Amino acid sequence: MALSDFLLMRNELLLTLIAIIIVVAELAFSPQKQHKIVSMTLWLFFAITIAGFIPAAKGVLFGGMFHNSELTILMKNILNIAVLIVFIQSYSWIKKPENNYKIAEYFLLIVSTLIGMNFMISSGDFLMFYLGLELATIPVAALAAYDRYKNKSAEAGVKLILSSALSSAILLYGISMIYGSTGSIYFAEVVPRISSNPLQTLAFIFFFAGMAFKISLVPFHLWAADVYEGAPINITSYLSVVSKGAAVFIFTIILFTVFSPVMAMWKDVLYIISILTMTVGNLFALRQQNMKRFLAFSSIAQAGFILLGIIDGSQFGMTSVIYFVLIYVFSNLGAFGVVAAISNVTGKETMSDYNGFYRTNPKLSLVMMLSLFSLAGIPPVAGFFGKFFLFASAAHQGYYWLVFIAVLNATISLYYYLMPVKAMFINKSDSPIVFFRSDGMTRLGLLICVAGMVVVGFASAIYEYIRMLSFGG
Amino acid sequence: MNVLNLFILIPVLTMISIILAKEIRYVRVIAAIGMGCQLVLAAVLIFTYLAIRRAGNTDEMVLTQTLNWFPSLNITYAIGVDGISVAMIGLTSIVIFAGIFASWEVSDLTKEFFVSLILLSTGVFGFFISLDLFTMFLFYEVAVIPMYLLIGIWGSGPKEYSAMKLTIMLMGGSALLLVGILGIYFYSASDGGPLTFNILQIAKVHIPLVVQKFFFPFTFIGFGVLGALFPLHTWSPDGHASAPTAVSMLHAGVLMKLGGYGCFRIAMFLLPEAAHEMAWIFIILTATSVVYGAFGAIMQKDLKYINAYSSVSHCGLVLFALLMMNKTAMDGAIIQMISHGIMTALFFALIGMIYGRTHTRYIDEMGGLMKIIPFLAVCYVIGGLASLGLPGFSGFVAEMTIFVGAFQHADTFHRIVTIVVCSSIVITAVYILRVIGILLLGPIKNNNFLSFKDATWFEKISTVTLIAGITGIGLAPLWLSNMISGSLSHIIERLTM
Amino acid sequence: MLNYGIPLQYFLIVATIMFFVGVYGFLTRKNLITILMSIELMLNSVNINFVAFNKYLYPDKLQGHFFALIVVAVAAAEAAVAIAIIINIYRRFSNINVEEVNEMKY
Amino acid sequence: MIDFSYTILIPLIPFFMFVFLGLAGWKFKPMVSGILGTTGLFVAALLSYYTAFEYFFHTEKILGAYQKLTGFNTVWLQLTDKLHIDLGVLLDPISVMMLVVITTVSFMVHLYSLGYMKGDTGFVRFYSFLSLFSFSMLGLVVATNIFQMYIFWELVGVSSYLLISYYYDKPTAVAAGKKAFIVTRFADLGFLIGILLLSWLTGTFDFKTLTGAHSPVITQGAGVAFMGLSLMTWSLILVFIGGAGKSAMFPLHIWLPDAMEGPTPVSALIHAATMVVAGVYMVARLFPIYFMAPGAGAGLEVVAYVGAFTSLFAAVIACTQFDIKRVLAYSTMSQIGYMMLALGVSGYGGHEGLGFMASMFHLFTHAMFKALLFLGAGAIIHAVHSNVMQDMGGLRKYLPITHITFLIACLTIAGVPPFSAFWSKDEILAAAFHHNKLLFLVEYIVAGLTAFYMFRLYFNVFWGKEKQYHHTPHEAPFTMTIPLMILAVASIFTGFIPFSKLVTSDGVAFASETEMMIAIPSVVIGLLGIGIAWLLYKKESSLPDRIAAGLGGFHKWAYNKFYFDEIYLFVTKKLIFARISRPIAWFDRHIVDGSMNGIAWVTTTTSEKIKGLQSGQLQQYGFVFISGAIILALVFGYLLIF
Amino acid sequence: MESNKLMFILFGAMIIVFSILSVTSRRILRAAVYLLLVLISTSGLYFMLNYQFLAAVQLTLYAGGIVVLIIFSILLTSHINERMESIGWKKAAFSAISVIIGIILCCTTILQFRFNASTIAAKEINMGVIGRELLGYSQNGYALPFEVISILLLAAMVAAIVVAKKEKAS
Repeated sequence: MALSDFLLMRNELLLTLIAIIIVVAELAFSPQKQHKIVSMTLWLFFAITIAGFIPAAKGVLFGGMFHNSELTILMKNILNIAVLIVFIQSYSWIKKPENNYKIAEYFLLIVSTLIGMNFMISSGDFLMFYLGLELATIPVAALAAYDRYKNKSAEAGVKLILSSALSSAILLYGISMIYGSTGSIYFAEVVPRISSNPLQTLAFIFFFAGMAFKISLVPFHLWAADVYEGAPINITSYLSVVSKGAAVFIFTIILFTVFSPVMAMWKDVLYIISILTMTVGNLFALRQQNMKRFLAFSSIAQAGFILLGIIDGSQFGMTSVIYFVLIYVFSNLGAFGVVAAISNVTGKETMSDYNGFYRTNPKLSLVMMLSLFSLAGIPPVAGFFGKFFLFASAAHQGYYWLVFIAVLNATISLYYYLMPVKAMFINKSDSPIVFFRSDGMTRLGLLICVAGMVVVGFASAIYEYIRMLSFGG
Repeated sequence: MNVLNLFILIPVLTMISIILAKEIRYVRVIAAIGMGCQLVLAAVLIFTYLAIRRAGNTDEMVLTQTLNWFPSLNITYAIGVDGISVAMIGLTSIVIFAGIFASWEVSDLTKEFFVSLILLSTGVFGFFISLDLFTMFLFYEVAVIPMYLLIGIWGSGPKEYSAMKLTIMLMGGSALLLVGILGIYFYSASDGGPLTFNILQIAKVHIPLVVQKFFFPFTFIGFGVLGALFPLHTWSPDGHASAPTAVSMLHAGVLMKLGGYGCFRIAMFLLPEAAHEMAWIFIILTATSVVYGAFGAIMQKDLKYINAYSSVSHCGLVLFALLMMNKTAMDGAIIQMISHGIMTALFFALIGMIYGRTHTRYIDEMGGLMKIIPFLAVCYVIGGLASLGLPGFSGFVAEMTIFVGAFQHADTFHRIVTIVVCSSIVITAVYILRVIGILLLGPIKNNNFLSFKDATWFEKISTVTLIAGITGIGLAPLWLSNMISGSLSHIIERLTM
Repeated sequence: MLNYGIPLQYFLIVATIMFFVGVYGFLTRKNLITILMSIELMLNSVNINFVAFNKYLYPDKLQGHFFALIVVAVAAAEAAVAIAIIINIYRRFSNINVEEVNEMKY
Repeated sequence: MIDFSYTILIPLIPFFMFVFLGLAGWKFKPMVSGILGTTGLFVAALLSYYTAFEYFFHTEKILGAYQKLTGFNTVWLQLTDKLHIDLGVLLDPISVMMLVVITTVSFMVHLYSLGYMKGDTGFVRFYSFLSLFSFSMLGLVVATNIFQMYIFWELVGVSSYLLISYYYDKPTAVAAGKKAFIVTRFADLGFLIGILLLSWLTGTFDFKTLTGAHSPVITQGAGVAFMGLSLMTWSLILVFIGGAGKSAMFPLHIWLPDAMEGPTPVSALIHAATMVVAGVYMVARLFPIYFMAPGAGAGLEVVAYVGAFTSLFAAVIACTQFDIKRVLAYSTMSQIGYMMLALGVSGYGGHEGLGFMASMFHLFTHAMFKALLFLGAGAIIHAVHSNVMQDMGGLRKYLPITHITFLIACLTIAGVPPFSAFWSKDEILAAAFHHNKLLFLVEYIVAGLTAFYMFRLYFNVFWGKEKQYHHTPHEAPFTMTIPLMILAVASIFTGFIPFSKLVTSDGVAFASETEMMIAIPSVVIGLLGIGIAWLLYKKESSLPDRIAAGLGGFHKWAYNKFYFDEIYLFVTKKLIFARISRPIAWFDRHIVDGSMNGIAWVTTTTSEKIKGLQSGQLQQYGFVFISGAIILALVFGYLLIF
Repeated sequence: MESNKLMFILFGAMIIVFSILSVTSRRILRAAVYLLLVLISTSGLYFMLNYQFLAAVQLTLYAGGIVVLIIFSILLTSHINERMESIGWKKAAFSAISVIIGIILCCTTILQFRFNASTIAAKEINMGVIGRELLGYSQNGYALPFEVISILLLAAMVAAIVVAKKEKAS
């Protein structure tokens, strides 16, 4: 292997490097100075995010186990940006004294899961895919249980690790059948041998169930709400954005490549699942009072919308999916960022606590409103564009009734996205959350989100760029 | 630069200036100046347009400009106007101008109020100048959503409920619309060309009838919800009742017109054959709307409800006339949109002003206002007379054009329905006179009312602007009618293809 | 020569039964640790699949073999984290009954 | 040819007066505004006289017929290629005659009101509305096309509304205005539909085209279409409904008596002399098509019978009323019934068009004497501050001028020669006699009734016992008495105008002579009516009451106007409001809106119901997960085959 | 041949029986022991298939490592003689139905599918081959997974620590 081969893996390698630096730093810094790791990691990660944009060659490594292309780089960059925002947003939270002794672990675990995701996205065979998936999941369970002294956090941890183990077992069973029926674990070799016989269908469904778990599609979503609610907010936002985003990426890629011979079948599967997901996600979101749980169900419903793009199975569909995920990163992180900011200062997470919030904290409220509008798909923020293209993708295949159901669901979703807006702007409160000044990092994080939400929509160049890189199944 | 861009640019700049304004009292001045510019600009546009037409330009759209936006999907920022959109822009600028003055005294969160209001108008302006389905849809949603906050924050009564209902129903409508738009887009290549969102290009394409029939209901009902199509009008009474003055004005005056405009500019123009085949269903619905809305208004006790039902009736007439699909009726429909827009804005402005004094909107609790606040009362009477279609006001022009046009239809069904619809002029008279009788005339019911002051200067500006609009069109309708019907010929041509 | 007189399907059926017995355990056991044990059963059964396929059908490569190997390692990692979390649960809830770990619902 | 384009000024002057007084009138002293308005009308009246003079005596006749001249015309609104609404001035004998009538009476009323309305708070408003009315009425009569007529038709309606509701703090006045507007509006609906039908059939609004004697359009829509009548006939009947509403024909008459709530000069101008005859004018305007359209004869029959019935009906009621303005109102209805009847029985061209001529003639004379009656009544009311006969008596001493002029008017209406109405009524009776004996009989009886109720009124007010007055009644100021005198003179002498030379159905003059066969009996029955009234009411006696009691139910019935108000009230309040409107309002709130809310309710309820799915139990999650996967595998592996 | 069959029947039966016992036994420690037996039987199968290395790994890592870990944690969290409460019949029934359907579904599907028995010569398996492949970086080399799993193990270690470790005095 030449040096240039390593350059193909630069993102993974750099992340590993960071992981090592963090480990070393933890050992090197005295307990009182552990918090320095925070800024250090931030800067390092910032550097990596920037480095991600350096053009890289296309290539295949390890006999096909590792693929690198502009598309995967794009996906990784999106994830990097998301993680960077998460890091920025968790700045003030992680610096709290009660977290002081586990700062390094926090970053290390997130970075290692990110490594997992990167490998997963770049994987060229089921083994790497599986490994990446596990690497992206197992440490997150620990992160969910990060607040060890909170029952809910512990509960979130156990629910996540056990359900993910179940799902990965099912997924593995599916993979084993695929291996058995095709004789290879390499994607490239599997493709020509895939057809829609019952065994492979069964294998696909089991595989799909495992993936659906990660993306939190109904009926494989039940863990999500509880875990999202119990985990510390920044972990929740990481889970709902980065984890889900990465899973969506690889899911799309695998469907479009490996399972392209049975596209007709998986389109039907997705048809049903997307309707279920949107509807159930929405119906549950309607009633939520806890903001995190609320956003959890909202992100379940969003996953249903994402399927509309995947179902297209063409270049257009993939473009829409990636574009939407990019927008979703900003929107969801914006919303979570505000929830986190409020929670960090006041510890309040219930919707009724937000009553009258605009009158005391107008800026945060506006960010929240924009984020929610973006999630709901209301112009002029980017969510509108994202949703529109997703709907267009499904329509592209002639699934007009699906689009119809989806837009009706979008309308329902608008209802609950307006609930926090109503709380903040319309409802009056005797004891509103008092004015507070969030720290610079929080504001920076939110600023990036807002900028992202505004720019990504109108800047069609981004869309066109993604389209150039996307491919159809 | 294309003058049309200014219609978006000015509101945006106004919004920015408002946000940057240091003191609250500057806010409304800035808003007034901005929207004043908009009004002047609209006048300029009308003259420009007429000059262009006089110069012999017979293009379907003039002042066009196209910028590629999402090239791979052929989404463009395409703008352009014909006589109809020019007229609608004129309407919008009048109403928003009056609206600013009608909300001069908003004291709670003033900045936010004006920003939302102007954002709404931006959406409306954008909608009317767009030639691209995508941007049109975008502006449409921009116009609808500030409504939620405007009603929710500054409204009265069960405002949260109404705001939510209105938003959800309108967004439900736009959900249908979205399906329609996507359908049109993906079949815009039926003749082998590229997929396109551009209305003018789609209009050249022949979309298969089966497809048209599938998407026409989506599109038409989608816009119809906003145009208060029976039975999807119920957001309107609640929404209007709870909305603050300027919002009711803009909503009933302008936003509901988006529905009518969209119905023919998109649903009927782009799907003409389906429009022909399916019109009868909607004709029955709209005719029901007209009569039903009017009857509904008779027994209401709340001023805003009366006006809301009256809007249902009048907007039903708009859609009804559009569905008649001949030049005269459609011409009437457009005039009716403008006429009703100004008229109902006037009503809502006055209701707001009266409410601001009496703090009630129940007509039973008021009486004899003519003696106390003669200026407003007279304006109300004028509005009422315009509403019941008195000659000399715009309502008459519109209604008569519609009736005559609709009656020219060769089909007996259409003529019979027209006669049914005509009966609304009597019912309208009943509820208008009932209100005037109870509210303004008769003895003074409540002695506390004696202390009221008549209209302030800004209220006068607001109402006089609107009345000028009503009577202007009412007395000299020919130029407007010609401007509109000139542009209609392209549409009629396609509809009768 | 290769089938040792036993059809491949037998292996697969044994593995499948084992897998679903594991599932049954996951669905019914109350103790979190026993649930974890059920998961181990499932993973183990998948390994039998991989190995059997490898041996019977594609003996020229060792893909299934290595897959199984990696799965074992992953299972170990998973078990480690899971047990850590379960112990944490024990500290918080003073028991590890899965039915009582339901503070969050609806 | 004489250029008549200046005639546009006749309606425009009042219009500018209206706008000017409406916007700026409150800046002057009230009297200044009043005088301004009056002056405007005076100028308009002079212009009208000039126009009449020029038209009747200086224009060229073609084949001896007065032509329809267009003084001014402009396209106001282009509707279709063929149909356009024009605004303009059409001059022909009837419109010119109407110009004279309207401006004259209007000027009189303006003048009269300077005194009558003096000191009223809404003085300026009153004058601006009067100007508005004059403008509208003038616009109506000079309409070049049926749509212009409709436009001004609506405008007179609204001016009438505004003036009836003039005392707007009086609930009865407000209600009366509303009633007047809505009833006429309802009738206008018929008019509008009639116009639509007519224009659809003929492709034109234009009167010249529509009523040209040999116009091809007349034969359009001849086929029997609906209920045995042709479409054309239906359209004409519908148009007539509009006219019937405005002219208070049975059964759309109910608004007129109530309209007396308005100031008396208004009653004189609008509800006696001008607006209420608009229906007659309209039928006259469309007379050729009524007469000539194939199968349209039925339309004229309707006109005739409605007219006849109304005249009898109203006359009977008038005999029982005590409010002097109401008596006059019913009298007006009765007289308009005459005019309608005359049109209904008329033929076309030359002597055949006697009814037409008579109708117009009577319209003219009626305008004069009825305006006089109302203004006289106004003077009486002005003096005693009451409308009711029982409060009056012996007023002849206090109000000499009023008394004399009122007496002249009463004699006129009673058809006593040589007062004007004798001539016109005589022509009508003659026309009816030649056409239909039954109708003639009815009208003959009505003539007697008319004389009776008018003199009942006269004797009750000016003779009989003096009542206790709050202050001594005094004669009205000269601004009021001058119009009375002028109109009295007009009432006496207008009968001598040779109408058959000027205003005829086809514009061609013909010779008409008084038919003694008819004239003498009609005078006799008139005198008989007067005589009975003299017997009954000259002195206060209980005789009338006894007669009333003798008539029993019938009197009560008539006294209560045959309960028509109650029927209308029932239809509107009980049927339309309670059975249609209220249910619709309810339906909208509860069913339509309810179903929208229902959708929301279903959504939230479903949301509540399925919350058990998310039970917080890890194993349930697992169960759903596994079952989901198995079901999907079953469905896609076996049930759906690809 | 016969011995092979016999061994398979033995191991297969052991696997099935012990797994069922393992998920039904109400004594938790016994359940762990049954699990251990299942794992050992599985390694027996591997031996039978000539995958000695894997079998060894299975024994050491799985049986030796994981089960011991589990037993430790059982000791930490439960009393040895504690009998678990019986499970509700509803839950058991539903789960059983679902599981049985799953088994039937999977088995029929597997039995339907025609696996093409390989005719290619089996690859010689010895430690050398395994070692080379494990560190190979071309096709069918597993260096990358091998490295990644080390990250995974590191992460899992840290994860376990972060959840379990006590707060330092601060």
